[in-house]
Amino acid sequence: MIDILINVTLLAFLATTAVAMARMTNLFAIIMLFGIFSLLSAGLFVVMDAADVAFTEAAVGAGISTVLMLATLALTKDHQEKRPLGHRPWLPLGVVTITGAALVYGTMDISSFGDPLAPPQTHVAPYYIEQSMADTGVPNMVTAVLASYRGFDTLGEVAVVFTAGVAVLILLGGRRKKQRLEIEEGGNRDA
Amino acid sequence: MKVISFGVLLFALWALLSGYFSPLLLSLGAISVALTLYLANRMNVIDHESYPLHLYSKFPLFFAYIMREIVIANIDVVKEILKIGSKGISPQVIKLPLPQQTDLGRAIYANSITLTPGTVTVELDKNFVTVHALTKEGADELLSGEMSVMIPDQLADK
Amino acid sequence: MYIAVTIAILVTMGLALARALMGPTVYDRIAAVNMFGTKTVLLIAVFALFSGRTDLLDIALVYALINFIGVIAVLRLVEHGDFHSNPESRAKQDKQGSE
Amino acid sequence: MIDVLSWVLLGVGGLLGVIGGIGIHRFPDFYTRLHAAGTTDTLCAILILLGLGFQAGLSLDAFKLFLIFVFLFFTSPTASHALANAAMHGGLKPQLGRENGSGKA
Amino acid sequence: MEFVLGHYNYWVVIFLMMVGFYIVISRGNLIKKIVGLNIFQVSVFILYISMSTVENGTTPILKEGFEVYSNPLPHVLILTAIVVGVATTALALALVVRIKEAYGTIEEDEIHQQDHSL
Amino acid sequence: MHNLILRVVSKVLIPLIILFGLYVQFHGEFGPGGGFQAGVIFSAAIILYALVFGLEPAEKIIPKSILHLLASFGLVLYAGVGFVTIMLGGNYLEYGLLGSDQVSGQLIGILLIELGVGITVASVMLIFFFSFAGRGRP
Repeated sequence: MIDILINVTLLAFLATTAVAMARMTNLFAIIMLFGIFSLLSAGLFVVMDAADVAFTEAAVGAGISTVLMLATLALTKDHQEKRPLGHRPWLPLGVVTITGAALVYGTMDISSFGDPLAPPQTHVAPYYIEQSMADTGVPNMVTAVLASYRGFDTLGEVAVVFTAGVAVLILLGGRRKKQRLEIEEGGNRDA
Repeated sequence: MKVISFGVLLFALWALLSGYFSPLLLSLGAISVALTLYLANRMNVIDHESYPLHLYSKFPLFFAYIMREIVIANIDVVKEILKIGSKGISPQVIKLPLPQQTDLGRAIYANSITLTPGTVTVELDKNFVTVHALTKEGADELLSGEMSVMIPDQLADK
Repeated sequence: MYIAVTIAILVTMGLALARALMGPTVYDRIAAVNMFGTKTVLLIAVFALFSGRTDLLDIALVYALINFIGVIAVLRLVEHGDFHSNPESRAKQDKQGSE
Repeated sequence: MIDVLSWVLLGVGGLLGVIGGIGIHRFPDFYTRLHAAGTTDTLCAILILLGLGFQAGLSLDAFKLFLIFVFLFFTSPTASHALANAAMHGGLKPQLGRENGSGKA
Repeated sequence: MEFVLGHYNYWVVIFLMMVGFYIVISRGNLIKKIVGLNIFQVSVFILYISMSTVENGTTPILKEGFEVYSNPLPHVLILTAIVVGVATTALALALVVRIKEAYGTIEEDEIHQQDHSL
Repeated sequence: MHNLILRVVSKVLIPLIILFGLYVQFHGEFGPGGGFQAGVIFSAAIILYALVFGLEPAEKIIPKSILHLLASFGLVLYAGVGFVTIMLGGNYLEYGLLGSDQVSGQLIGILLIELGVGITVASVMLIFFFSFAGRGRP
């Protein structure tokens, strides 16, 4: 009862925030709302029993993501989004509506929320839930699957994070060249 | 000395957070505390300001006092919010003298002002604190200087 | 009773969210975000005790912490416009440094 | 007995939260709203965490609740103050009442 | 009614996804596009976690007194996806910063204009 | 953020955050947590320090070269555990061989690779923050 209540309310909040973000043009406010959006989804993960995911989302989404976006805003110094002149909202809106309708049609075949007999619940999950303690001696099944059963996968993910770090260093690590930038900016005005 | 007592404090915190007392986790705890101490030292954040152990005797009394103040002041703010067809609140900006000797005392005073509903510290400098008050009564009470006396403030005897 | 408290917190969250969406100033939004965060911490704490999964309290703790850091980061950007200038710099201009 | 006390604390805390939420919509300008948001928040959090603490009993969970409380107790007024300070420096003027005691030091 | 209760979750997720998608395809500001991508990403996370939930289940951490646990596998996938997601977001933001430095703007159509005028 | 209150409060909070991050790191096996979360929380502590006390002092705590080294060290630690298990005659990342029996080996293996994950994630997050914040410095 209480979980359904929280669930529905948080989902409604999420939808409201998302629509507000789509409509706003002040980038600063959008980024702040994105912080709320992340925290809300973390709350939702708590209610849906995904403690570890909520943990990560709370730490990453509102903390690092927001700070990085704010830093980008500080560097680009564009606080207001410009609407393009020949803005036609109907074409994208149509595309989105059709895609959404197709996806909703797809949900007709998904088994309902929380169904213990749904296909995802009957494949490998029972093995993990029953055997992980005996196999690894770790009470937190998420850690057992993350580190032990799917260790290769996690190694790959860590490599991706590392690569992203290297790439950001290559892109932003050096000192920026002042003169060239000014020439470029002078050129913009002529264009 | 300061570092050791701080380390003991952190280790107690670890034990209470963890709730597992196996040798492996306790030794990991010791390593973690050591790493925290090392980093805190590098950051230069351990001093009498951040961990005012020398003021321990004054804190319980102060804590009780501030709790009482919070409750009393909250009732005022709630009344202000719920006043139907209110004749309008009259926010005030006032400047108070700061008798506290130490930065810690000043910070505690400023935070206590903020904690008691109806008043928010806006500006804090060496000798004065600027406060925004929701009502005239709240401002007058601060001007009487009653709270200022209660703040634990004492230069550390090094 | 848990349900009543949960509803109260959710209503407060909704009110704070409305303030965050409406503005009008940037500071209003930040204050609303801060309040929203505090309420979510309480929501998670209530849910943790209700469902008996007290390990969830760790998440509430992280939440409180990250919320604070987020607010400080936003304020820092509003005040200075960047993250690299010396935080003392403004203090000296206004002559209110606190040595 | 303890149960009743904890429910009362929880109830009052929740109510206080809602009133604070109403406050941020009824007050006229940013600074007054900050009073409603920042400060009723504190007592609301204290009451709810205390109520939950009574439910948890004397255990490690109660300690974690206490830690959350300490966190909020430190960070909440600090955030409020930093906000007010930033707003004042950003040039946002507070609306003042009829009798302003400014300059009275 | 039962059908709605069992599926409302997925529908809200699809709505969120489409909002993100709309922002990505209809707006020209690069930072806003990244925010849109992030909304899309988070909604996919919610979709996965919704599928992992089991009625009356709890967090998949063994504890006495609980018998039904939700499916840990999607949690693992999403847990790593979140961190990888922030890493890729950071990479995208770094590219935006470089684009701003090179073109002096982060509006897509202005960038296109400059490319054509060259 | 020159202000005094923020400084005093941050001084109290930062060591607590670091310790909490390490707690999350080492209790990933028992409660929610693990390397990914711990790395992010740990970096959040240093980001808070940078926000309150300035970027330059924060960069002095962990010098750039060490930070870059740590980012690769975490990944090498993870991959290295796999190679050690191969040396011991098993498959890649077969933790069971690290201890006297299957379960204790698993515990050691998981602890080590989580540590690797934590180190890499924490240093990469800090690299992100320092690169973004330090860009555009005069």
